[in-house]
Amino acid sequence: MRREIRLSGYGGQGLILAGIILAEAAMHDGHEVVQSQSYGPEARGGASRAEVIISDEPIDYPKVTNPDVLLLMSDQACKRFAGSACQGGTVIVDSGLITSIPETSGVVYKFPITDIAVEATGRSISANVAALGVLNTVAKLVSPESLKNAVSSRVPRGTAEVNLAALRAGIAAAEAAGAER
Amino acid sequence: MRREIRLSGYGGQGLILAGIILAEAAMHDGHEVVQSQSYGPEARGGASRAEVIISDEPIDYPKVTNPDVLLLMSDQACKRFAGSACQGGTVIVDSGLITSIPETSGVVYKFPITDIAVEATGRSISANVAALGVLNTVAKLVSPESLKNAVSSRVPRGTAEVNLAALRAGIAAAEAAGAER
Amino acid sequence: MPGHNGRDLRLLQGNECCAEAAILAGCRFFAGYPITPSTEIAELLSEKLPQVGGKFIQMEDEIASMAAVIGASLTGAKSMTATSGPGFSLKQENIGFASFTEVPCVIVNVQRTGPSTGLPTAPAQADLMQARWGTHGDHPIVALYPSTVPEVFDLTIKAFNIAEQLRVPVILLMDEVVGHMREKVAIPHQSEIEIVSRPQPDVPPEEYLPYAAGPDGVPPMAPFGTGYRWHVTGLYHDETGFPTTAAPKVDRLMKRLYSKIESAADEITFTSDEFLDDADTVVVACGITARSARRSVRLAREKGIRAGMVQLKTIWPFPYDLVGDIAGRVDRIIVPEMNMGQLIGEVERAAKGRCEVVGYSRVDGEPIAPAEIVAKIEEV
Amino acid sequence: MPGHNGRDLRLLQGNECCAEAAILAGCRFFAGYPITPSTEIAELLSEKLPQVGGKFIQMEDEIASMAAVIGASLTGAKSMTATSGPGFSLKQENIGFASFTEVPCVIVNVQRTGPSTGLPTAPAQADLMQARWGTHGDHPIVALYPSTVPEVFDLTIKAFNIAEQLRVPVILLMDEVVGHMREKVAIPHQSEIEIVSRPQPDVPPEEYLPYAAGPDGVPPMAPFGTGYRWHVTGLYHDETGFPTTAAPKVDRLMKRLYSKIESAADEITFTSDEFLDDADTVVVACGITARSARRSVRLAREKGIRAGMVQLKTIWPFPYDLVGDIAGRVDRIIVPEMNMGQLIGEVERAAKGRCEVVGYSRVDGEPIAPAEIVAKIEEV
Amino acid sequence: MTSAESPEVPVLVRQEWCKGCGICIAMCPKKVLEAAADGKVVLARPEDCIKCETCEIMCPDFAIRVVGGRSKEVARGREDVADARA
Amino acid sequence: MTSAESPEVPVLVRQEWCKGCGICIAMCPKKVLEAAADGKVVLARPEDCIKCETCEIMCPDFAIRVVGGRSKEVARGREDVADARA
Amino acid sequence: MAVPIDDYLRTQFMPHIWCPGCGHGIILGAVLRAIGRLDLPKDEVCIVSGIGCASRAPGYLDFNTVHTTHGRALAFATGIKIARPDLHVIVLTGDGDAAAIGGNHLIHAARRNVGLTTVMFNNSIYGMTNGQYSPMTPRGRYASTAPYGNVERNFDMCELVRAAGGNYVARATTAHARQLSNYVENAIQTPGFAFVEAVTQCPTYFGRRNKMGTPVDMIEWFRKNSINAAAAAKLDPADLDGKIIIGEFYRGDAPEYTEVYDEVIERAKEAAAR
Amino acid sequence: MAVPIDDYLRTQFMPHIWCPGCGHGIILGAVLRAIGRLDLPKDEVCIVSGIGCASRAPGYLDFNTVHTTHGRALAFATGIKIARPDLHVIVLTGDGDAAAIGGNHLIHAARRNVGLTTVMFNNSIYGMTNGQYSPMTPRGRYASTAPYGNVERNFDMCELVRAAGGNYVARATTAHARQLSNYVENAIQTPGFAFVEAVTQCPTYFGRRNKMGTPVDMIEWFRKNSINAAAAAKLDPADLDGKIIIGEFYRGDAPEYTEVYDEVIERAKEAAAR
Ligand SMILES: Cc1ncc(C[n+]2csc(CCOP(=O)(O)OP(=O)(O)O)c2C)c(N)n1
Ligand SMILES: Cc1ncc(C[n+]2csc(CCOP(=O)(O)OP(=O)(O)O)c2C)c(N)n1
Ligand code: SF4
Ligand code: SF4
Ligand code: SF4
Ligand code: SF4
Ligand code: SF4
Ligand code: SF4
Ligand SMILES: [Mg+2]
Ligand SMILES: [Mg+2]
Repeated sequence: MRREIRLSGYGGQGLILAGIILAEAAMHDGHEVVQSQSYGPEARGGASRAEVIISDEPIDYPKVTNPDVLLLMSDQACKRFAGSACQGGTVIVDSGLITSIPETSGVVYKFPITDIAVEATGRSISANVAALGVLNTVAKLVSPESLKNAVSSRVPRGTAEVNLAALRAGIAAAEAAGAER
Repeated sequence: MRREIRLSGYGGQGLILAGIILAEAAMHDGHEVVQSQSYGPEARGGASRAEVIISDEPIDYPKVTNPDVLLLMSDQACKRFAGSACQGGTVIVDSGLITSIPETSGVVYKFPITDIAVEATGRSISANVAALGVLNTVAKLVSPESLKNAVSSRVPRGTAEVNLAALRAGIAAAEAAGAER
Repeated sequence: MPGHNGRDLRLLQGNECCAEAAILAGCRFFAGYPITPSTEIAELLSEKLPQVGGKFIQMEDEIASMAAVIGASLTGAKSMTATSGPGFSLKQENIGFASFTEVPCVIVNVQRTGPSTGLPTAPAQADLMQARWGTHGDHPIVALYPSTVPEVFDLTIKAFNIAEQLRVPVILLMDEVVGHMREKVAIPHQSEIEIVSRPQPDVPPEEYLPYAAGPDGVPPMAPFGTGYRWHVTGLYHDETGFPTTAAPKVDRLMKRLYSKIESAADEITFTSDEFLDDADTVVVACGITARSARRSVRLAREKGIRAGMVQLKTIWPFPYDLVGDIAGRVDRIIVPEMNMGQLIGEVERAAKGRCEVVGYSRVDGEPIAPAEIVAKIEEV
Repeated sequence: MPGHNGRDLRLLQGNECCAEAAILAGCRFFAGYPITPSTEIAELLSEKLPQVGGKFIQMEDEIASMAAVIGASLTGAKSMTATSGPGFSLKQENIGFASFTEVPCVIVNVQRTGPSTGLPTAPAQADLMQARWGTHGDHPIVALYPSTVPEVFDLTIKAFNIAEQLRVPVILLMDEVVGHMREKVAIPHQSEIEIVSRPQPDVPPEEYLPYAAGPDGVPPMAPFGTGYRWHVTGLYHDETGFPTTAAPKVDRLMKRLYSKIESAADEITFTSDEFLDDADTVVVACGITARSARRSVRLAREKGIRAGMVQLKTIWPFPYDLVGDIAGRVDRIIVPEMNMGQLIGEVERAAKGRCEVVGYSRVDGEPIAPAEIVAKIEEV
Repeated sequence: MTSAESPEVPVLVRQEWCKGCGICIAMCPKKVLEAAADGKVVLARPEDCIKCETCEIMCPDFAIRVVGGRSKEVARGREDVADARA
Repeated sequence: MTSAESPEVPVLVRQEWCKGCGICIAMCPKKVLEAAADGKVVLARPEDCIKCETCEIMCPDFAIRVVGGRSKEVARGREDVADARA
Repeated sequence: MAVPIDDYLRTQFMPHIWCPGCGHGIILGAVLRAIGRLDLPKDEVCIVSGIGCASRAPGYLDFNTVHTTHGRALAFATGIKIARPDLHVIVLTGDGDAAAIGGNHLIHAARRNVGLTTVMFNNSIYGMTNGQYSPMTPRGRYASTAPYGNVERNFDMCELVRAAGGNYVARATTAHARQLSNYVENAIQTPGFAFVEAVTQCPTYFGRRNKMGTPVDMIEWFRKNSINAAAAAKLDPADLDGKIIIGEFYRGDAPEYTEVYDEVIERAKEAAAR
Repeated sequence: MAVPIDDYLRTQFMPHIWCPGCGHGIILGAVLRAIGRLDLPKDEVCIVSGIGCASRAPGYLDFNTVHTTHGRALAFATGIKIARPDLHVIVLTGDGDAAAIGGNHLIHAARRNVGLTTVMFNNSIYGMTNGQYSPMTPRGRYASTAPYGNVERNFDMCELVRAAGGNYVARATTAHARQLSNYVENAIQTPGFAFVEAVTQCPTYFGRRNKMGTPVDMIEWFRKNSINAAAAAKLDPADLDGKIIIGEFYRGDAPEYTEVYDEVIERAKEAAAR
C-alpha cells in the first residue's frame, strides 16, 4: 500500500524536519519511503512544504499528488493545498493558526497544535513534532516506537527531551479527541 | 588549368607577402586564385611557407600538394620540400643561401636571389620580390604588368620604389639566364 | 580598383573578409579576446571599427567578451565576437543567456584541432556539436558554415541579418584553413547589401511588452535608453520580461524560442549541391571538406560513378528533411568530416535507415583531400 | 543502527548520499563553487572530508574548481566537484583538458531547468547532450545517471571506479528531484565496496612513458612527487607526454582516447529494464523519468497493453546496440524526457528507422507523471 | 496604503510591504513606533515624531514613509546630521 | 658542445642552441665575445674573460656556459656584484 | 522635497523577496535616494546585476534593467557603457558576485576606468545559495561550507579596487545609510570607475550561523565596530583587527575610458580619410 | 659550484621555441638558478603554467610539470599544493595568462595565501598570439589590436597582488637577472603566496611594434628606465611616470593556507571522534 503525506505551513515551522522524522520512522518500520520538499521561489521566507510517501513496494513515481494525509499549518498552506487531499483522506489543521478552511474532499481534524506544543514545552518551535504526534495518532502511519526513536535521533542536539514532550502532548491530544468522538 | 606554387624559406624573408603579391597579380589577370600559408609550431621563428593556386576554374580543393612551381630559399626548406615538386615542375633555388639540393623531379633553376636583391637595392629584405621577378619570368604565371601593380599596392608604404627595383633585377637575371641557356 | 560588375575586387583572407563583411552588415561593436586562428578578425576590427564610429574592446577573457557583446546589443548596436575552441567553450554560459533573453549577436568560431589546446594552428571541424549543445539547458541555435572566402562574406552578412530578424545569437563556424586562406572576393557596395534590423516596438513605452511576440514568434526589441524601460533576465520570464515560475508560462517561453527558428527554417537553410539528380552515392559535407567533396564527385563522375554532393552552409537548424529526402533516393550517403564523427550523427537521424550512411573521419590536423573521398566513394 | 544484511540503513538525500558514497569510493579532494541544487554535496563534504584527512576547498568559481580537481588528481588524490547547469557550462574547457590529459575525476551535475539561470530549483533533464558535447573538439565522455537515492550511491562509486580504471573524467548527471529527495539507503561497509584505483607504472622512472598504453588503452599514471617526473599538456602529445604535431601521432592519440572507452563499453553500460521480452511498445528513459516510465508500463500492463521499459543508467557512451536491438523487435519506442528532445536523437540514430520513435517532452519545470506516459503509450 | 493619509499621521506604513523586522522601531530616536501582534509596525506615539526620516531610510522594505518628507537639503543628507542613533 | 672543453676556453657555447641574439656579446664586460657570420657567438678574446658569468646568466637560450663555474657564493648572486653593465 | 522612491520602484512586485531585516533593501534605498538627489532621468539610467540575493534588485527598479549571469554584471555593463556612453550605468552586485566569480571583471573595469558605478552589497556570505562562505567572510567565521570556521581570509575590496585603478572608492554599512547614500551620489558623479562597498546584514545565514542575533543587533554591531578612515589612520593596525573602516578612500580624476576611446575614433577617422 | 642548469633541462627539446633574444629564457635561467641554490630535490618540485610563450617553459624542465589551460595555472596549482603541501609548486605564467584571463585566480590565490611561488613573465604583450595588447601594456603603446595606441592603462601587478594579500611581492627586469634570481629564491622560501614580476622583452611583437630596437636595446631600455623601490619612494610620483620600479615590495609572515587547513583536519577529526 502506498500512502502519501503532505506537511505544509510556513518557513521556520520545521515541517521539513517533521517530514524527515516521519520518513525515518517509516524506514525503521521496514517500509519503503521517499521524502521530499519544495524548493523554489518560496524558499526565501514564505511557504514551506514537505512530502512523504510510505509504501510496501519500491516507490517508482516519487511525487505526492493527492495526499492521503495532509497537515495544514498556515492559512496560505490551507488555501493552496486543502483541495489536494484525496477522497476521504485525513486533513489535520492547526486550528490555532488557521482562520478558515476551504473545501476539501478529506476528513478534517482540528487541533490547536502550536498551542499544544507551547503548553507542553513552552516553545512554539516544537509544534512540528507535536503535529507528528497528532498526525500519526490519527492516521496510523508508523509505529509509535519508531516515531519516538526518529524524533530522538533527528532533532538538534540537546532538544530531544523537549521534543519528546511535544510528541507525547500531540499523541495525547489526538487520543483524547478520539475518545471524545 | 590549375597551377600550384609553393614559396618556402625561413621566417623574415617575406615569402608570405610574396605569395600574396603573386596571388593578387593573378587575380587581376582574371584568374581564380587561392593563397595560403603554413602556421604551426614553425610560426615562432624557423621555417616559413606560402602557397598559391592559380586556376581558370573555381578552385575546389585549396591545398598545394605537388607544386608546379617551387621556390626554395633556405637549406631547411630545400630539404623538406625539394622532393614535393611535380614531375617536370619548375624549381627555383636561391643559390646564395642553399648549399646542397636533394633529389627532385622538377627542373632546377639556380639564382643567387638574395645577392641579386642586395645588389639592386642594398637590402636583403627585398629578396622576396626579386624572387617573384625570377620566378614569374621563368614560370610565366602572371602578366608582368599585374605583377608590378601588385608589388606596388602590397609592399609597405614608402618601399614601392625599392621593391620595384628588386623586381626588375629578378626579371633581368632570369631573362639573362634564359638567354644563356 | 573596379572589379566584377563594378564591385570592388579584393584578395582577402577569410578572417579579414569576415571583418569587412561585418562592418558592411552594420556591426558597430566588437568585444573579444585573442585566440589563434581567429585573431585577425579582432585585429582588423580594432582598426576599422573606430573609422566608422564603432567600438572595439579587448576584454579580459572570452566570458567578458561575450557579456560585453550582449550588453552592447541591448543598446541597439549590432555586435559580434570571434574566438576559437577554448574561447568558445568559455563563452557558452553567456551564449545561453543571449539565446534565452533573445539578444541578437554574432559569434564567430574559427575552429582549430581540439580538444583542449590541441593543435592551435591546425584545422578541424570538431565544434559542430558543441555549437548546438555547448550551453546548459534547452536552447535552439543557428549556425552557418562557409567553405570559401566569398561564402564567408555572404554568410557573415546573413549571420547578422538572421540574428537581427530572429533575435538570436548566430554562430559562424569557420575552418582554420578558410580563415587563413586568401581568395578573390567581389565586395558589393553598401547599397547592394540587404540589411535586416531587429523589429522595433510600434507601441508607446507604457504598452510595450518586451517578450510579447507576433505570429513570427519574434518580440520587438527597444534599444536601452530610448524611453522603453524594460527588464532583461536569465530567469524564466513572461511577456512582460519579469521572472515567472508559472509552469504554463515557462512552457510557452521555451516552445516559442524553438518555434520562432523552426518557422524561419526554410529561409535560413542554405545549401549548395552538385549532381544530385541521378546520384546513387551522395557526399554530405560542410566547410573546407565540402570543397574536397565537390572535387571528389567530379573525379568520380569522370570515372563513370554516379556521385553527387550537398554542401550544408546552414548546420543548425540541421536540414533533416532535405537529407532525409536524399536518403530516400540514394544507396549511400558518405559523410567526410575532420572529426571523429559529428555531422554523421545528424545524417543518420535524418536517414532513418533508408540508405547506408558511411563516415570518413580525419583527425590528424590535415584537411581531407579529394582523393580520400573518391576512394570512399569507390569502396562499396 | 544495523539494517539490511548488517548494513547501515540510512535515510539520505540524493546529494548527501552522493557525498557519503564519494568518501567510501576513496574521494579525498573536493573543489567546488556553490550552486543550487547541488550545494548540499559540497556542504556535506566540507564537514566530512577533513574528518578522513581529505581536503575541501571552495574556489572562486567553477573554472577554478575544475582546475583544482585536476591538479589534485595529478598528485594521486581521487577528486571530484559538483555543480549545476551554469557551472557545468563554465567547467567545460577544463573537462576537455581532463579528458585529453587523461586525469581521472568525477563531475556531478545536479541539473536544473535552463537555459541560463532558468528555474534554479526546478528539475529538468536538459544537460544530457551538453554532457557529451559541451567542450570544444573531439573527446569521448562517460556519463552515468541515477534515478533513486540507492542508485546515487551505486553510481557514485562506479563513477570513481570508472574514472580511475579508464583515466577519464566521469560525469554523474542527477535530477534536482533525486538530489533533493530522501530515500532509504543501505550503506555497505567499506570492505564490501569494490574500489578501483588508477593503473600504476611497473617500470622505473627512467623507463616511464606516461602516455604509453597497454592493450586496454589506458596508460599507467604515476602520482606527482613520487619520483616519476612527467609532463602534462593540453597540446597534442605522444607517448612521452611531450607536445607533437606529427599527424600520425595526433591521429593515434585521438583514436586511442576513443577506443579505450569503446573497449570497456560493455563493462560500463548499466541499464535496467522491465517487461522487455514481449513488449511491442518500449519506453526508454533515464533519471527521475525512468521511475515514471516504470510505473507507466505497469499501469499499461494492467490495461493489457504490452509495454516495456529500459532505464539507461549509462547515458554516455550511449548503448546504440542495445537500443538498436530493441528497435528491431518492437513497434514503437517512446522517449519521455524533461527537455525539448535530447535522448530521442540518439534513440533515433540507434533505431535506424526500424520502428517508430516518439518523443514526449515536458519543459515547464515539473517532472513527467506516469499517467502522461501511459497516455502516450495508449495513443497509437 | 493601509494608513489613511491625514495631517495627524507623520509617517505612513504600507502594511503589505512591512515584514516586521523591527529595524525602524529600534532606530527611531523618539520611540514613535511599536510592533503589532503580527510583528508589523504601528505608530504608538505619532505625536513624538520629529520627521527625522530615520525609519524611512532604514526600512529595508520601503514600507514606511514620512509624510511630506523633509527639505531637499535634509533629504540630500548633506547636513551634518549624524546617522541614526550614532 | 661544439667548443672543445679545454683549460684555455673559459666559456663554452652550444652552437645548436645559440640563436645569435647578441645579448651575451653586448653584456660581456670584457668584450670577450663576437658574432660569427651566421650571427652565432664566438670567443674572440678568451684571454680577457674574467668568468663573471654575465654571459651565462643573460643568455636566453642556455647556450653559453662558463667553464667550471664560480664559487657557490658568487653563483648565489649574494655578493654585491652589480648587475651586468649596471 | 523628498526623493520619489516610489517612482523608481516597480511597485507591482513589492514586497520584494528579501528576508525580513535583510540589509539589501537599506542599500537599495540609499542608491535610489542618490539617484533621486541627482535627478537622473529614468530613461538614462541602466542598472545591471549578476546573480544572488543582491542581484535581484534591478527587477524592482523602473529603469533600463539587466539581471545577467553570476559574476558577469560588470562585463555586461562595460558593453552597455561603451556602446552608449551617455547612459548612467550602475552595477548592483553581491560580494560573491563581485568578489568571487566576478573578481576579474571588477579589477579590469577598475583598470580601464570605465564610467560605471558599482555598489557591492557585502553581507560576507552567499545568501542566495543558503550561506556558504564568500571571499569576504573573515577567517574563523562559520558558514555552511565552513563548519569548522573559515580557513580563508577576506579581501579588503576597497584596497583591491584602488590598487586596480578605481577612480572612486568608499565604504559604509547599513548602520550608516545616509553616509552610504552620499557615497553613492559621489560615485555616480565621479567620472571613471567608482566603487562603493556597502556592508550589510544577512540575518538568515550569516547572522544565524554566527549567532549575531536580530537584524537590529547586526546593525548595532556594524555601528559599534565601524571606524572612520581618518580615525583609523591614527591607530595601530593591530587595533583595527575585526573593525570595519568606513569612509571615502579615494577620489581621482583619471580620464574615463569612453572619453579616451573617442580620441581613438577621431584618430581613426583621420587615418581613414588619408 | 655552479648550479646544474643542464640537469634541470629536458635538453632533448632544446633549442627552445622562443624567438632569438626573447627575455623569457633569461627569466627561466633565473628561476632555475634559484632552485639550484636552494638545492630543491627535483621530485619535489612541480612547475605549473597556463598558455602562452611564457607558459611553454615547463615542457623544458625536468620536474613534475603541467602545461594547463590559458589563465588557470594558479587554480591547477592550488589543487596540487593543497593535495600535496610538501611539494614546491612554482607557477610560470605570462602577463596575459596571469593578469588578463587569469586575474581572478591570481588575486584569490594571494588572498588565500596558498604556498605557491608565481613568476609572471611580463612582456606587456600577448606574444603567443602575435602581439595584441595585454593588461600590462601601458597606455599609448602600439599592438596589433591597438593600431591607434592603447586606450587602456596597465595594472601595477605588484600593488594589486599585495592588496589581494600576497605574502611576498617583488619585481625585477631581465636587465637585473641576478636580482631577479634572488627574488625568486626569496619567494620560494617565503611561506604563503609569493609573486615575482619579471619584466621582459618580446622583441618580436612588443619591440617591433613600438620601435624598441634589438633585444639588447630593450634590455638597455629596462636598465635605464628602472628605479629601485627605495629610490622611487623619495621621488615625486609624477617623476615615476613610465619608470619601472624594481625591488622587494613586501615580505610577510601570514600563515600559509595548507597549514591552517591542517588545523581544520585536527578539529574535524576531534569532532568525528566525539
Ligand atoms: C555560474 C554560477 N555559479 C554559481 C551560481 C549559484 N549562485 C547563485 S547566487 C550565488 C552567490 C551569491 O552571493 P552574493 O553575490 O554574495 O549575493 P547574496 O545572495 O549574498 O546577496 C551563487 C554561488 C550561479 N547562479 N551561477
Ligand atoms: C581560453 C583561451 N583563450 C585564448 C587563448 C589564446 N592565447 C594563447 S596564449 C595567449 C596570450 C599569451 O600572453 P601571455 O600570457 O602574456 O604570454 P606570452 O605569449 O606573452 O609569453 C592567448 C590569448 C587560449 N589559448 N585559450
Ligand atoms: S521620522 Fe524619525 S521620529 Fe518619526 S517615526 Fe520615523 S524615525 Fe521616528
Ligand atoms: S523597518 Fe520596514 S519592514 Fe521593518 S518593521 Fe519597520 S516598516 Fe516594517
Ligand atoms: S664570463 Fe663574463 S667576461 Fe667571460 S665571456 Fe662571459 S661575460 Fe664575458
Ligand atoms: S646570448 Fe645566447 S643565444 Fe644569444 S648570442 Fe649569446 S650564446 Fe647565442
Ligand atoms: S538570504 Fe540573506 S542576503 Fe538573501 S535575502 Fe535573506 S537575509 Fe538577505
Ligand atoms: S613572440 Fe615574443 S614572447 Fe613569444 S617567444 Fe617570441 S619574443 Fe618571446
Ligand atoms: Mg553575499
Ligand atoms: Mg605576455
